[in-house]
Amino acid sequence: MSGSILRLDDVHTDIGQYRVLHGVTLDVPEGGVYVLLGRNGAGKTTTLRTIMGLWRARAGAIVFRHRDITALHTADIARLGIAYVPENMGIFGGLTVEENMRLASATSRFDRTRLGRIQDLFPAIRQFWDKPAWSLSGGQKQMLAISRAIIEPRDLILIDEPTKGLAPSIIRAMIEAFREIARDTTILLVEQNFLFASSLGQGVSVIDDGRIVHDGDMAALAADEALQTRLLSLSMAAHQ
Amino acid sequence: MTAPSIETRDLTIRFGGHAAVNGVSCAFRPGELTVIVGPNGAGKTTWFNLVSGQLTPTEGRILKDGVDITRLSPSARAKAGIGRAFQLTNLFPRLSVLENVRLAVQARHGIGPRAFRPARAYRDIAALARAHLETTRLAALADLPAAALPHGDQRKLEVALLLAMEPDVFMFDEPTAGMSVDEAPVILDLIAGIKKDGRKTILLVEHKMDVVRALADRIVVLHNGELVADGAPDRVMALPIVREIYLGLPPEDEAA
Amino acid sequence: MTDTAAERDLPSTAACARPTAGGVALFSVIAVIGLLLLFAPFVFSDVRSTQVAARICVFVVLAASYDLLIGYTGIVSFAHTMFFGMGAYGAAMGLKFGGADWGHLLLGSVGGVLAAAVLAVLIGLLSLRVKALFFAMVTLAAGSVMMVLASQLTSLTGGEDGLVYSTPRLFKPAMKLVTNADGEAARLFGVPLDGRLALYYFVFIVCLVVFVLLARIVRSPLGTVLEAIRENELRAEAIGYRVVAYRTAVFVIAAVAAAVAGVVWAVWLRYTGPDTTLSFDIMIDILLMVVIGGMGTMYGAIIGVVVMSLAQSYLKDLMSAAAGATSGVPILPHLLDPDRWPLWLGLLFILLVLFFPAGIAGTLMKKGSRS
Amino acid sequence: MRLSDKIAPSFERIGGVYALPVILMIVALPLVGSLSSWVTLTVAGLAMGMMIFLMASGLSLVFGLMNVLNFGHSAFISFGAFIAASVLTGLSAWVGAHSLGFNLLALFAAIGAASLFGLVAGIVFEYLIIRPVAGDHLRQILITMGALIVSEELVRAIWGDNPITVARPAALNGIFVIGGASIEIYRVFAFCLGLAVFVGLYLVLNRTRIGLLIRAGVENREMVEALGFRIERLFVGVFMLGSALAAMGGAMWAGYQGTITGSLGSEMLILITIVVIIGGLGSIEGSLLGALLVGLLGNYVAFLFPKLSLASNMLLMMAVLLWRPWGLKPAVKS
Repeated sequence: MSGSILRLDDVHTDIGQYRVLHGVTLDVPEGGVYVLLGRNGAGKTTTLRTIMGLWRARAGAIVFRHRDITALHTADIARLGIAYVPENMGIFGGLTVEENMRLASATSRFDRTRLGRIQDLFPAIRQFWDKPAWSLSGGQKQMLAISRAIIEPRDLILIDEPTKGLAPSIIRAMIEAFREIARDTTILLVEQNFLFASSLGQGVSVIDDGRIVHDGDMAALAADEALQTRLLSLSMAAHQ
Repeated sequence: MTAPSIETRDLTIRFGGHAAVNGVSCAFRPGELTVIVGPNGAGKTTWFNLVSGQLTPTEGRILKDGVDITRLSPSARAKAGIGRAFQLTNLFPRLSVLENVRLAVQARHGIGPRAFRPARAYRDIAALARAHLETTRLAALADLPAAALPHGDQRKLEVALLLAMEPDVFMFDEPTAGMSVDEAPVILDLIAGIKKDGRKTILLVEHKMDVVRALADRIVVLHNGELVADGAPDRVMALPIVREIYLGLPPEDEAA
Repeated sequence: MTDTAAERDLPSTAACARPTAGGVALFSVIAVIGLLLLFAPFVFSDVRSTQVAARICVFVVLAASYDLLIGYTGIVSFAHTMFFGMGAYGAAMGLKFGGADWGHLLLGSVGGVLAAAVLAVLIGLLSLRVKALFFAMVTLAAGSVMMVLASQLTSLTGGEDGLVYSTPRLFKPAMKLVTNADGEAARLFGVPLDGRLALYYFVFIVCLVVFVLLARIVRSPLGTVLEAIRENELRAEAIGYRVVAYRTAVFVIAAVAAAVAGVVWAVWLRYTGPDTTLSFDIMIDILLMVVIGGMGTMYGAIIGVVVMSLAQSYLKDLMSAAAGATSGVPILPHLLDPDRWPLWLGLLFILLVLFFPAGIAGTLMKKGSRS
Repeated sequence: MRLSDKIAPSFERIGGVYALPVILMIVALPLVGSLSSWVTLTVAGLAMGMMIFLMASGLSLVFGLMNVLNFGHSAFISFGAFIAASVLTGLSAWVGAHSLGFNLLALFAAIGAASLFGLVAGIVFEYLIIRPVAGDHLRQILITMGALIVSEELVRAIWGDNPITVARPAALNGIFVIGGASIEIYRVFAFCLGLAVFVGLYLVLNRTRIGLLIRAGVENREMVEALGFRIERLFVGVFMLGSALAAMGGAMWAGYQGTITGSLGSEMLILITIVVIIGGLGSIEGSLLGALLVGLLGNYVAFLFPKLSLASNMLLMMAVLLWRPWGLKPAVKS
């Protein structure tokens, strides 16, 4: 671990008249998977969207690699090397899989070896290469969304609940893929599914009611059932 | 055995070449609570949309109490007794909580020839609406605009609308999605209460296995738009094919 | 979450249910306007003012019925003057080609109003099932074709010149409602009880009745359904309301109200032409009145009409004065020419939409609700 | 649908809705009777259609990309026409010269000036009128309607209330005769220009990275930004392009009509509205289809039943709406 790649310092975000984040402070170390856990409505998605500049922080600062990105435009934040996989995956259904991937590559040309690796990771990307993206299944769309995020080398990938609504079999495949991806990039993973999160993450923060209520080591949290119950009053049996 | 209240025969819908629901035939009887499960993209919500009329099938038929309703509009199906709560909260945001429910009561009971009287004058309808708010524990919020409610209460209001429609067939699409642990039981108790009545048919799309175990009389498993299993919970969950696709034991072609 | 975020900033009709200080002020103003209109012939002795009062009555109906569409149901139509014109031309043709009696006035009026209703059903069923934008475009096209037809079918409509006709005897200025000892029209508070007075009260009462009916509709359960359709069309359908049928119905109701206003206007003016009924300028006036008053507030229509009617005469005078004063400056006098009145109207309109989307009534009703 | 089930496959085989203008042309031939009149009418209809396409394409494109219905669009047509007329008057020496080069130069100067105006005014318009009401259709309809009124009054304030005569370059003024059918050169020129613009637009949308971005932006603006693109700049560009095309169409129309009045904008608004409804909102293919149908039908009907010509567009629109409520070729949105 080589210090922090992303730091949120007392970030407050409002959506319309609703105050959603009340001071989120977060320190994501470089490398590996860092998990932001919390039940639905706790402010996880809002945190990611605020980092991406899709919603504006009312107060506080977001620092990426020593650079304050709080007021930057979404597109400029993306160009600093941050990829975002939203909860709804953000697939362009009317475009082909190839066109979806092409948009995400900086020059419209593909790095062949990189693409090959992605296609090995997610065979569906190769299989449906020239098909319109709307014809993919939910799981396949999720894979396309992740492929799109890693077609260029990125420093940080923000992923919002990739397991939502997916069958356990697909989730298991995804764990493998994420381990592979995390070798050369940092992943900030937002999750509600503790089993999935605990099998991937090294560091973890728990958010509730728009505030971080716990920071620490994933292994410690996984071992401490009382802490889990206190922090995450959610149905852990969801995907058993 | 009672006659089925809702039935689909060879129900199919294709988007382009892709069959989202493919030849699904099944029937549901009053007093029965069926949970529909399946991995994401299995066609659960699409099947719901076909039954409640938001989508029109490419092939196949839908019958309500033996009458073909395949070509009816969503509003006509609502009038025929099919009620649906939506997965994503789907309310009238700028109308008050009470008005939201009153609309559903009014749709059910009609306003007859009195259309020109002020809405306040319909005490019977307002009283019914308030009763539904009591049941869903929203009465204190009756005058707030629906948009101002927290997420959990919006989900409850969604269910209150469904109750107010007084349907024969209740369709819930992940009713507790996004609710906190202390809120969800209110909804689950309500569903259990409807079931106790014994005359209603209840269809439930749900992911949470604890909910499935607690409520289901029967489980229908959809996979890739097709019905792959149907039966009593214990039996269905023990079927190899279900373990395979739903629990993902052999890692065969996941993506397809 | 994201979808409703924008809606949350909008004023809530539910929140407006309790009276606010602004609301009280608003209703006092409306009460004063109502009284002034009721006693207009006695308060304003000159013909010109009575003319303004009658115009206000007619346009209140037009604006209120238009608000039923745009404000309550969220339907944008540019065909409102078309229906207004159909009522007017119906009455005009009845009186012109049939004769200046009640029977032919009724025949023509009913014909015009029915034609408007039928056309509204057709347009509604044809295009209300698709997007709001689309409907706006279809009505724009329909309205303009109707205007072309009116100016082309010269034998029926008098073309650009329009139709001039007489009204039933009751409304003729020479008619004496009550005669005094000298055989002249008796006077009440100095106002002769003649046909003119009868005509004004004909206009006032018909408009009042239509307005009250419209106001009752928005307060009835039907009104809530219309708002529900505006808020969330799919859900309204899902709980059992046939959205297309309701939309079509409200479009027909608005069309009939506009056509009735047209009948009244035709009788009052004793003249019907494209410029008095069908023109796009009138459509813009109606739009402006509703936006000024506040969309989705039936009483806002009254405020909007009054403000517009006063501004229209006042601003034109101001403009010609300003044009004279700036005659030395290059383009400015051209912009200030009284004929360029729509330019400033358009600017006002843009500014209102930008900064006061809730209009006068909407803004007032919110005032004091926070404190 | 049930009735047409049998015809549908063969209709799709001959090209589907794209065959409609051709079918219309074929049907019109026996009705018109004389081949030479038919050729003249057809050329006129195609030319008119292409000019209308120029004007309508921007309206449709802007809607498709930004979901903005800009009733103020026809203001650009009106300004384009009047600016072109002024330029042609200013360059009367070139316009009148017996040299094709100078003639064309004058015409291109006029079209260029109009288009340039469209580009520049497009930015201003987008910033002042469109941007503040983004995402709110009701206010969009209202505010753009207001903008149309204002701009039309500005045209009247600048160029006066009386009609203006447009000088048409001498070389394009002529007629050539093929087999008894007389064809105006200007119409051929208008057709070719419109066709070139259509082909260009089509290629940009389907073959370039910008086109890919535009198509992606139509679907999900936010995601395009999260991939690192400043989409509002792209959209401003598209708006400017649409406005410039409208001004270009207006300039061509001025030359075609010979006389223009201050109400040109609102007159054309009705026409392009009908075209966009017939074609289906959001697709340039649809705009082209709609424009050609309106142009052809307008000319045939004006010849066959002069009294009906004004209503023909409306009848066409009603017929199309009954058949396909979303128009012939609407943009596909996910």
